[in-house]
Amino acid sequence: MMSLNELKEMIEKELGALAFKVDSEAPNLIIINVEAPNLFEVAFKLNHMGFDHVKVVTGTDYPIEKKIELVYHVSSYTNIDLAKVIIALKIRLDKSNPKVKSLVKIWPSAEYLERETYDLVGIIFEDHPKLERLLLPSDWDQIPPLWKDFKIKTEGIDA
Amino acid sequence: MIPKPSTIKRHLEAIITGLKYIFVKNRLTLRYPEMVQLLSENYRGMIKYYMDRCISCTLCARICPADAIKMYTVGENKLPGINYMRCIFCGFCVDICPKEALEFTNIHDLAYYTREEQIQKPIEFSKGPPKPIFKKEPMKIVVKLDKSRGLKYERT
Amino acid sequence: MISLDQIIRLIFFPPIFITIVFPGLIALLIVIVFLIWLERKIAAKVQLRYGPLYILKPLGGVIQTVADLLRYLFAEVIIPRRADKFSFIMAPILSFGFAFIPIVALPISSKYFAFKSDLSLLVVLALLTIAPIFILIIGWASDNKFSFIGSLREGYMIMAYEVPLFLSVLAMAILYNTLDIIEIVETQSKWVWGILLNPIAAFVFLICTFMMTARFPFEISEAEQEIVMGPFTEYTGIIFGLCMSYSYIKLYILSLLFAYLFLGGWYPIVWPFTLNPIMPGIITLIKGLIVMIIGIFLRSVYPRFRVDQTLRIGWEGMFVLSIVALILSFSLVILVK
Amino acid sequence: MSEDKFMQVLIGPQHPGSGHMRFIVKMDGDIISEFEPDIGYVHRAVEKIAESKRYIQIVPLVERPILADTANINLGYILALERLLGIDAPPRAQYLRTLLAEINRIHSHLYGLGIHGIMIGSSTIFMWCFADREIWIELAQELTGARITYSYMIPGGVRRDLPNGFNEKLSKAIAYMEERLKDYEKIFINNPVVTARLIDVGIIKKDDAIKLGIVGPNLRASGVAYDVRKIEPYCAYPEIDFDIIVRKEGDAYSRVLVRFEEIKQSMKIVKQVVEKIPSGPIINESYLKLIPPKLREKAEQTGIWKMPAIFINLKPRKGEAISRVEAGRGEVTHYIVSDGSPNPYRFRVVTPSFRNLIAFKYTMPGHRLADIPAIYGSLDYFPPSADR
Repeated sequence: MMSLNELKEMIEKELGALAFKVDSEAPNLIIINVEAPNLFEVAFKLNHMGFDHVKVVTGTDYPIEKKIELVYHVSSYTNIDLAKVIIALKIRLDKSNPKVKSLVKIWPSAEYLERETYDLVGIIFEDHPKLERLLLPSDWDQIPPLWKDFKIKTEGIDA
Repeated sequence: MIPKPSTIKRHLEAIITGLKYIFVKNRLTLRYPEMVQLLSENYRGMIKYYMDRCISCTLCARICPADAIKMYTVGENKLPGINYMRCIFCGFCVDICPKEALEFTNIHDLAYYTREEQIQKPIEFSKGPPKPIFKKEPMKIVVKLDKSRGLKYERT
Repeated sequence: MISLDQIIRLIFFPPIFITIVFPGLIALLIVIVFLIWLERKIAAKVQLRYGPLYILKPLGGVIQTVADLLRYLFAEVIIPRRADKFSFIMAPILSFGFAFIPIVALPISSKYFAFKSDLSLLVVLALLTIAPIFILIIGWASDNKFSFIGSLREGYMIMAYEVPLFLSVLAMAILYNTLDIIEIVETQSKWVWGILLNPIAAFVFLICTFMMTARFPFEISEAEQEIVMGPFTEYTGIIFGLCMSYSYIKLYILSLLFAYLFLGGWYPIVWPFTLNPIMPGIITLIKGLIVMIIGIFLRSVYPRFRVDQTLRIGWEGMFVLSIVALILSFSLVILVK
Repeated sequence: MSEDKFMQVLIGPQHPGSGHMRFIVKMDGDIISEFEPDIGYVHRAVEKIAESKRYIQIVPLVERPILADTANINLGYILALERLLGIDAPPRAQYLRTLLAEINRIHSHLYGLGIHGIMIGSSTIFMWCFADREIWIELAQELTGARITYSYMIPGGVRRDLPNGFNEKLSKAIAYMEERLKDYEKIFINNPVVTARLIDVGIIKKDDAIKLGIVGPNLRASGVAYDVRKIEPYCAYPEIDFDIIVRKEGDAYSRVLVRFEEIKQSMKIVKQVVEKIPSGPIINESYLKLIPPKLREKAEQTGIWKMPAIFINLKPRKGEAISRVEAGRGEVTHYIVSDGSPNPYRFRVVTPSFRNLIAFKYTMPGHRLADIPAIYGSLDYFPPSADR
C-alpha cells in the first residue's frame, strides 16, 4: 500500500527533468505538467511503470492565453496500488497550431478519445491511425465546437 | 456431431420452462387506455401553481435546467409560467420554491391539442394541470409488488 | 340453370375440392390466419403479455391477421429503382405458387383424392424443392446487399435440409414399400404409426421441416437483427404478404405430410367414412396442426443459430441421423421378412 | 482484383440491429475483415451545453445520455462537484445513494440482457427483462418520484428520504426476482442455442482488454478484477459486503454471465443497505440550515426535502476535480474544471459505452456477419451514452 505522496515522489524520480511540475491532490489525483515535446517519452515511462490505460482525454480552451490545455487521465488495471490513483498528464499547446504526437502507440485505449478530442477541440494528433470526424458530421467546417469562441445561445428567465 | 446428454437436458429444460409459462396466469401488461395506474402521492408529475402564495422571487425560473419556466409580467408582478413542451419533470422548481407556491401532482398524461396550449402563462398555469380525458372511464389501478407475480394490478 | 345439387357435386368433385377447399386454398388461408395469430398468442403467453387482442375481442383478436392482410393489400407496393422489375415481382408470386402446388398431390382419404399415382410422395417432394429457387432469384433481383446475403443463406440451407429430409422420407418409403401416400397411410392403419416404427426418421423430418420453413431456432435467412428481412428486405405491400405466407404454406404442407407419413393420416377413420372428405380431412388437419403448433411454439423458447452452425446440424447431425434411419428401416424390413 | 474480394456492408443507422450508429463492415465472404463503428448520430453536445448551465442544472443534463443508468452517472457528477465544493453527504444520504445506484444497476443490467436476447433472436428474454425491469423502476419511482430520470442526488445529499413501507416492497421484489432468475437461466442462460451462439465468440483476452481500456462487466469478463466500488470505494460501499464477479474466458457468454451474476450481487447489496441504513439528516448540515424552519418541519414529516436557494449560485473553488463511479455498464469519469464562476469552465464526461467503443473495432474482425449482433449485445453498448 503506497501513499499518494510516496507515489508522487516515485514518479518525480522516475521522470526526472522531463516533467517540470508534479502536484498531488487528495484523495487520488497526481498532476504531471509536461512540455509538449516530452509528452511521448513521459507517457512511455508511465506506461512502463504500470499505468496501462487512458481514462479521459480532455482538451480545454483558454482563449485569453491563446492556449489549449490537453489532459490525459491515466490509471492502471493490473496494479491495484496504481489503480487507486489517477494521473493527469497535462500539456499546453498553442491555439494557433495545436499539434501533438499521438499516444495511441503507447496506449491503444486513447484511440477514440484522441479522435474525439480532434473532432471537438481541434487538436491534431500526429501518427494517429485514423484521425477523422467522429461525433460531428463529416462535412463540419466551422471552428471546433468546444472552443470558447463557439458561442451557444441561451434564453434568459424572462419570456 | 452427437449432442451431449447435458445439452439434451438443457434443451428439454428450456422447452419445459416455455411450456410452463403457457399455463402461468400472469400478465405484466398494463392495458393503458382501459386501465390507468394511479400514481403514488409523491410522484413528480405535472406542476400545480398557487398564485396567491407566490412572492415573485424568480428562483423557479432561474433553476429550471430546460428553460421551461419563465417569468411573465402580470400587472405589477412578475409571475412564472410554464412551457410543457420543454419541461423535463426534474422538479427542481418545486423543491426550490421557498413558499410552496409550486406543488407536484401525480398527473403525467401530458397531451394537448395544440402547441400553444402547452405554453401556459401564469393565469393558465395557476389553474393546474387539466384532468385527462378518456373516451371511456378507465379502470383505476394501483400497482402492488408481489412475491410470486412481480407486479400485481389491483383495482381501487 | 344449375341446381344446388350440381353446385354441391361440383364443389365435392375431388380435383376442385382438394385445390380450392381442403387442403387447398380456403383451408390454407384459414390455417395461415389462425397459425399466425396463434404464434403471436403463444409467444405473448410465454412472455407474460396479451398478444393480439383488440380485433374481435371476445375471441381474443383471432382475426388480427386478416386485418394485417388488409393493411398489406392497401399498402403501396414500392419497387426499388435499381431492382430487376420483372423478376422482382414475378419471383415471389412464383415462389408462392410453387409452394402451393404440392397440395394437389395430397389425398384426403383412400377413396378421395385429386389424382392417384404410385409416385405421389415423390411429386410432393419434387414440387416442394422448386419454390426455394425463386428465393434465390428474389435476392438477386432486389439489388440489396441484405437480400443478397439472405438468399445466399437460404441457398446454403437448401442443401443442408433437403438431403436429410429426402433420406428420412426414403426410409419411410422403404418401410412401407411404396411411394404412394394413400398406400403409406393404409399400411400404417394395418400396423402402427410410422413415428413408432422409425422415430429417428420422424425426428429428422421434423427438424428439417423447421429448417425449411424458417422456424426458430433456424430462422436464419430472415434474421431481422442481422440482415433486416433477408431476401424480403425490399418488399412492401401485398407482395411482402406473399413472401411472408410462403414459409407458412411450406410449414402447412410439410406438417400434413408429416401426418401422412408418421401419424397415420386419416386413420382411425374406417371405410364408409372415407368417401366423405370432411371427417378424414379434419383428422389429418388436427394431426398436422399439432406439428405446426410445435413449430410456432419454438419461437418463444429459442434464439436463432448461426448459418454455419445450422449447416453443421444439417450435415453432421441430420444427415447422419437420416442414414441411421435408413439402416433402421432396412433392418426392420429384413426382420419382418 | 483483390479489392473485388471484399464486400462493404453498411449496417445502420436504419437497421433493426444497429441502434443509433453505423457499422462500416468489410466482408470477406461471411467473415468480417474490417469493422469500423461510425457514431455521432445522437450526439447532443452535453459537454458544451454544460458550460452554459449552472452546476445544479447539469444534474438533469448528465442523465440524458445514459437513460438506462441515470442514477450512477448522476452520482459521478455529484461526487466530482462535491470534491470541488469541499462538502460531503451525511451517512444516511450515502446509503440512499447506494440504494438507488444499485436498483439502477439491476434494471440497467436487465435492459442489457433483454436487448442482447432480442439481438440473437430470443424475444422471450427481451420481454421478460423489460417486464421485470418495471418492478425496479417502480421501486425507484417510489423512492425518487420519477421512473427513469431521477435527478435524485444533489450536492451534499439526496432529495428525498426513504418512503414508508419501502423495505417490505423491496424484500418482495427481491424474493420474486430470485425465483425469476432461475427461469431466466433455464430459458436463456443455459439454452443450448444461446451457448452455441455466444461461447467462444468475441473473445477479448485479458491483455487486450487492458490495452484497449475497456470498462465494466466487459473488463471483468476478461479476467481483470477492476471495480471502482472496491478500488476507490465511494458512498456506502466500504461498509457493504459484496463480491466482484470475474471470469476468465472473455467471450460474449462470459460477459452475459458477469452481468447476470451482478444482478444477484446488486440484490445482495440492496438488502444490506436497507438493513444497515443509519438515521439522520439526508442533506449536509451547511445546506440544511439554509432551509426555512417551517419547510424543514414539513419535510421531516413527508420525507420530501426542499433545496436551499443557494443551489442556484453554487460557486465551487477554482480548480479541477475528477471522479470515477462504477455505473451499470462500467466506469464513468467526470472531469470538471472550475474557474470559480457559477458555470463550469470545462465539463468532461466519458461514459462507459464510449470507452467500450474501441472493442468493436478490434473484436469483430474474424467473426461472421451473424456474430455482429451477438457481440454488440454482449458489450451492452448504448449509442446515446457513447455520443453524449
